[in-house]
Amino acid sequence: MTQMNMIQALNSAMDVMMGRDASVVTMGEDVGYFGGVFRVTDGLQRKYGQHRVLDSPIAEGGIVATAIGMSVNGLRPVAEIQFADYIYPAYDQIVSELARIRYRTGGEFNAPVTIRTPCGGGIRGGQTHSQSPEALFAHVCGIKVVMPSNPYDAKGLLISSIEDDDPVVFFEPKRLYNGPFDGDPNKPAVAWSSHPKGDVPDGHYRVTIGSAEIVRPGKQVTVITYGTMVHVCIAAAESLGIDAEVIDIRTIVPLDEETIVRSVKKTGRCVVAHEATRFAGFGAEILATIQEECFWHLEAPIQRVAGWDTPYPHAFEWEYFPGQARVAAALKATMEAK
Amino acid sequence: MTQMNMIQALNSAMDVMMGRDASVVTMGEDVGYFGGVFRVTDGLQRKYGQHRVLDSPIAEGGIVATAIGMSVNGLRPVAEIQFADYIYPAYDQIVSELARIRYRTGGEFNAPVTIRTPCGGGIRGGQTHSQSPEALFAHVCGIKVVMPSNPYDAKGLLISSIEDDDPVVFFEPKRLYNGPFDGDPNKPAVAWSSHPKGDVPDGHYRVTIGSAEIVRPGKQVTVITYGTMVHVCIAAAESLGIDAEVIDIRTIVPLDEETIVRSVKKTGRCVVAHEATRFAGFGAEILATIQEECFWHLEAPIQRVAGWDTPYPHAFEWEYFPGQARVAAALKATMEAK
Amino acid sequence: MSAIRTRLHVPQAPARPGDKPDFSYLNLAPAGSAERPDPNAPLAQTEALANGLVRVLGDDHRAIGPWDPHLAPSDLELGLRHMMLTRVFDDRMHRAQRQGRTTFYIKSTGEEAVSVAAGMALRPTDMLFPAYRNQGLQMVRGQKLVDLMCQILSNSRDMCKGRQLPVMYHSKEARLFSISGNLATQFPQAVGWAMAAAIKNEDDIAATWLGDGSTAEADFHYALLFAQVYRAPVILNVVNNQWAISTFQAFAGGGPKSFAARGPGYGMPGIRVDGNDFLAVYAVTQWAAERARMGGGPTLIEHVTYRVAPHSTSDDPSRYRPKDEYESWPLGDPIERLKSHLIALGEWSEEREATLVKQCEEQVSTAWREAMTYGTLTDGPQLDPDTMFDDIFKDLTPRLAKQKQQLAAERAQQKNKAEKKDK
Amino acid sequence: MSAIRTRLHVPQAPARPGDKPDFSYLNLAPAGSAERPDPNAPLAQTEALANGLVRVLGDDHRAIGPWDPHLAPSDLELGLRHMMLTRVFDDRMHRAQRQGRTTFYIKSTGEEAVSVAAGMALRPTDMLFPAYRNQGLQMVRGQKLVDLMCQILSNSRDMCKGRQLPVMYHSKEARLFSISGNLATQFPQAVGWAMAAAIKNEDDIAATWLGDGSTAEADFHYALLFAQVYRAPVILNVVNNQWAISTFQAFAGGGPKSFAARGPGYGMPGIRVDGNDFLAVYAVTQWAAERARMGGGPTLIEHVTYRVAPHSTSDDPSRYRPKDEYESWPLGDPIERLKSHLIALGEWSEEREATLVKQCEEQVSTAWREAMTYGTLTDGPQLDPDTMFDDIFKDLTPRLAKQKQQLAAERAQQKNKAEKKDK
Ligand SMILES: Cc1ncc(C[n+]2csc(CCOP(=O)(O)OP(=O)(O)O)c2C)c(N)n1
Ligand SMILES: Cc1ncc(C[n+]2csc(CCOP(=O)(O)OP(=O)(O)O)c2C)c(N)n1
Ligand SMILES: [Mg+2]
Ligand SMILES: [Mg+2]
Repeated sequence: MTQMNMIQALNSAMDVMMGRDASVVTMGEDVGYFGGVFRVTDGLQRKYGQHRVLDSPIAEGGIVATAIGMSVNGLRPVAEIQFADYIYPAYDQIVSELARIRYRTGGEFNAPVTIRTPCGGGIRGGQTHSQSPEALFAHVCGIKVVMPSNPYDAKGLLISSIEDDDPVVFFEPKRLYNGPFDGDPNKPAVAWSSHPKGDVPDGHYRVTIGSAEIVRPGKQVTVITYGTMVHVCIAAAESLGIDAEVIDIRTIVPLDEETIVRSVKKTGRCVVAHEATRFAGFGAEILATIQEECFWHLEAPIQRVAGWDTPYPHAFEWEYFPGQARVAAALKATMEAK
Repeated sequence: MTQMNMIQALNSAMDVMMGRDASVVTMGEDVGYFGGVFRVTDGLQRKYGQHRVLDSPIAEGGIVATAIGMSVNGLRPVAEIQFADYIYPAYDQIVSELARIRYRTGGEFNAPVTIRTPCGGGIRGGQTHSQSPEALFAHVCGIKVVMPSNPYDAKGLLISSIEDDDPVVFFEPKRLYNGPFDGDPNKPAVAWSSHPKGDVPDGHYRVTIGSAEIVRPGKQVTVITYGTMVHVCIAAAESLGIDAEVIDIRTIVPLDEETIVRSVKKTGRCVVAHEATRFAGFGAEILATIQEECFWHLEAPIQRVAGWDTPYPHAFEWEYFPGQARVAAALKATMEAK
Repeated sequence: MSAIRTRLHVPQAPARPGDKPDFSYLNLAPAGSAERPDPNAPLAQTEALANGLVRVLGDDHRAIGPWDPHLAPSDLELGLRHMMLTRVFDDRMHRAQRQGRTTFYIKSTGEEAVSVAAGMALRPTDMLFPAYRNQGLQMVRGQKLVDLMCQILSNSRDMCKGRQLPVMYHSKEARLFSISGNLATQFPQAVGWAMAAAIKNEDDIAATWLGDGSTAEADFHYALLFAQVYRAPVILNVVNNQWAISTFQAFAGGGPKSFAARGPGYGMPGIRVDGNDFLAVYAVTQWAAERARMGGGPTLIEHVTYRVAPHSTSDDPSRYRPKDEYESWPLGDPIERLKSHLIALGEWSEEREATLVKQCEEQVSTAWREAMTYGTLTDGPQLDPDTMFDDIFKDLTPRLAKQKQQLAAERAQQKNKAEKKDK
Repeated sequence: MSAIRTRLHVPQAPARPGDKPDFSYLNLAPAGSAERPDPNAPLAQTEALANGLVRVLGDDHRAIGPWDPHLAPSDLELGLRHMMLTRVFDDRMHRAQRQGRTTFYIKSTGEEAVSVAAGMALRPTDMLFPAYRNQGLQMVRGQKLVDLMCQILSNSRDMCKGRQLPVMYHSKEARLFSISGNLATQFPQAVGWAMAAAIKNEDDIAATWLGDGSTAEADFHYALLFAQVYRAPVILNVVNNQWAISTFQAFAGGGPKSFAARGPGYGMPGIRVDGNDFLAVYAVTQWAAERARMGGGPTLIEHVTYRVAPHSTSDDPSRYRPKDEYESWPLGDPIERLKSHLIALGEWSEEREATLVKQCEEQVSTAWREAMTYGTLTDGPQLDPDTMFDDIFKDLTPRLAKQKQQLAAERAQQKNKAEKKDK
């Protein structure tokens, strides 16, 4: 076990996988010599060579397309998209190709590509360095979608993603890279070393794709969330003194409905929270699923907490971000209903 | 008034707008000399010239990008994407640029581009000529999203879209081009001439973007739908003899919540139906909104009817398509609940 | 056309319905006139190839010049056989669509050499990323006709399990990648495959094909860029058949410069070749393969050919080009030309030709009869609809399992209903 | 580096930290040596320009050769002033970021001529689509410094209403399009703008800029393709400053061929120009503008320059290139070179230079003081957060109106809480 922040944990996952499996390669803008703008691939090129850790042209579509071709030729490429906001030039190759190759060939070909990409706000990145576009991938059948909220899960899930024979889009909430974040930008930064999930095994281990985790057990209300919002929701529940059960879904596709449904049936109340824009966001699917499965158990309307239906403005980052106040308001409304 | 099918109605909308406003131009693959693979732009190049009706390179991203530039220079371009399945190469220009220009310039610039694209299945187009990707645009703030279900609305909404100072993605359910379709592929085809909405004024008129229509009033249950499914849902309700209120939302963004909420509060039961893949589809947002706004009025869980979480297979088109049987099952479940 | 003229330049097709066909825009060159640099030659020595035209078969049906690949007559005959089979297959499948046996078909008539000669010039272990009009590659790689037909019929033996439109074949064993309905996407994928071969230090190369119109897509650019940056062992083929549905190739930028000329712009050789000249296509493919295998990197090849057929069974070309345009096409028919060459060599005759045609027809007919026993989209043995939920992921997710059940219930109920009605 | 070598070619930066800087890869040419064809010349006559290097200022600081634009000393002085103001502004803003006044800044140090000379060679009604490192264009077009600063500060007078990262300016009036955080997207937009100008039969042309690294994006390809197909009156500028963050330009395909060489591949002239030579940049821009305005279509210009500054305030280039690399840069500093030229002409002196620097510094300081009175991201007057819901659409939708109310309530509550706490 070593204390790691999320960057180190991701780096360790890459290192472990590249060490174990010669077919693992990684490519992306500035990932090679420089080690990535967030340093997730730091040191890998020195260790594994320029032929397995590739600097690439600035062409997200080309990165994903060539990664697909590599995977068809037996490699397991990990493609980095420098910011999730820049994944759209690769959208066609992801949606029309990566997600479809197994299906359209009746299972004969497959494309085990992992796409890593930092997402989310809170670093004053403005509207083009803060997006959380997971919903735009959740609707596309054929790709798994993962978003860890801590170093332990990040490493375990990245290893699982690389080993997975299906393509995975792996979102990394960049606000969590250096420490957990409870939504209050004015508080001093907290390091992962103070968090139990900052203890990370050095070697190989997996966190199962498709399994949610109850990160805070509770009885009164279920909070379903992922990414940065996990920490915000826990803090909000604790500051209100509500006995909330907080579920970190960790995987968006496939969604662990069982854990969610069991909890909501138990509590009868539910808040769904994410950082992404609210309208037609992934929260809508979570809410819809719960409504369908738990209707007769619900004692109050399910509340959604999310970013507004606007881009993420540079100046109004904290007004956009669904911080503790917004979560608390939803929790209160849910608890007070009826 | 003239009897028009949907293709003629759309063609008439283009003709009316190009005749009234010299700044309206149109471009796309095969739209010029040939008049479009579905013939929506038939005759326009002969009438308005090669400089306003442009054949384009096969580059959806380039089409949208240049349309943006044209719109910034005072034109009102109508860009055709030959099939909605091929809109993804343009996704970055739509999501990162078209949707953002007004916002990021504080309202100083705007980009009144209309993107027309045929969507939906039912024509044996297989997985790459049948998609309904509206949810992938609904989540992106800054673009309006429209999908008419009949010739009258198609013309009126297309005129409104072209006149709109905001960008619009305009989906045309291609299975409805030549006639209404109740979901049964074995029945003889029906022509629009037999449908009241096949009566279309020759000149200029508008259908308001953002307003839903109650296409069948009823008291027992609300069915919320759009596109091809409007006709399937009406037929299903009628064959079951259920007094369903069927709402054609017509506009996905902005959504006419008022009409929806009023109806569900009245009926207390609701089915949401669309042809697109179910998971994280637009139905989830409709359901979530209703759950939030009408929770205390709901007497049964809201049911979703949709395509499965698979691509649209060539051989299993009718197994994929959410036909009357699937709608009927949901209607029955909703009516029987409690 | 409207009287209002503006400064915008709009490319014009050389002839539209009612006009006299006009191919004067084509920059032709006599057979044997193009120089053949060494496959390892520096770029500057290859640049002339991008705007010239490599041709081997002369008007006298003799092979001439440095690009003559000196193939054995048996190879030429095999090439002729593959091309003939392709053409007969195309005709039969087109007819099958007209008879309502399948929903859709795409012919490659007149473009057979582009696929067949290239396919033969490569090694069986080289990986191919074809487009939808490269059925000749399937023939060269020995795909069973009945397998191709079952795919076209979406029947119970369809390799794609009913998921893809007709002609979207694949074969892992034969190293033929899955054909996509989305234009051009295979181009940079082939480059990635080739990069992986280089990373693994393996000798196989990749080859890929797309149409003139498809070069406008971003993927064409990505492919050229990545291929050149990493010197990927890949052959990038542009099949310039003059048309993209109704759109003339000038709308994709063909015109002042050839498509082959894009290559030198990125730093790689571009070769413009007579796509209807079997020997020339073979020779340039061989050259590019040698270059790639020696670590010289990618080559862009433009095959100048003509789409004799409609774009697809959904298309009626008489709406946008002269009905008789093909008759003026200056580069002839690839099958006729190879046949005449073999005859000129004294290795072929009209009788043998007639026998070949008959053999191909029989082969196709036999396969068709067998394929039909496995059903069509609407008749005979059918695929199980339950399978539509498979292969989304390696394993069925709980949600998909549930939907599978739902569909089964839906179908059971409908069957019930139908049976009740029948009583 | 690992010992395992494979056949994959990976481009190498000429020098990494610890190495001796090496610019021997640059294909240079003496000033005055490039020919100047007529702007309407056929493509073939312009092709040499793509691999040559247009330079006007000789080592003796004199203008030489056919590309000398023969500018009046007052124009040269104005150019110097714009470049100097740009540099002083950059330095001040960079410092402001270091002082925590703003979150982010991007300097254009060493690349000022690329923007300033091009901007001056165009008409004020021509439309510009800049990238984030073209602040010189803002200067040429007379944007008020205080307006630029307010944008950088995201303060109460920010033209972007706090929505964009610093440096993402725009001005409808000055015909400067909005800068995007997404690389290269402006390139085909500029082409569309130019197509519209042609459709409307208007005389204005468009010009756009992107970096060497950004040429890898699809939008670069779309731009060249559409521009050439429709002969759009547009100037496409590649600013090859050798680096894209940590990535050397060879990873974007620079190397065997210049970026300018992509132009001829698409059928348009490509010109490689000394981007640090004010006169040369002016001259080639003028040439391309003349060509575009006469209906000759687009021109691709590659400006060879060097990114002296870090990529942005978030970057530390000493991690990936020699710290002193710039000192070996063979094309000098654009400001120094123009200054020396003016001095050689007898139109300038060290004293006047010192005065100019002082004037620029004062201008910037005055503007900065004013800008700060309108607040910063965190202090002083603030934009109203309610405005974040505006301009999504022309009119507020009911849903956005509701969210606006929700935010107002959230903020009121927080204020309450804070006030309670204070008591
Ligand atoms: C991304 C995408 N856009 C549009 C289409 C529709 N489409 C199918 S074939 C075709 C024309 C292609 O022409 P070309 O590349 O020249 O190939 P050819 O058919 O001539 O062999 C078009 C526009 C598509 N399949 N994919
Ligand atoms: C689509 C997209 N991908 C990646 C980025 C991240 N990024 C910002 S600047 C940059 C380097 C650009 O280099 P270049 O084009 O050479 O311009 P320069 O900074 O040298 O002026 C990168 C990769 C981005 N902004 N947009
Ligand atoms: Mg073609
Ligand atoms: Mg650069």
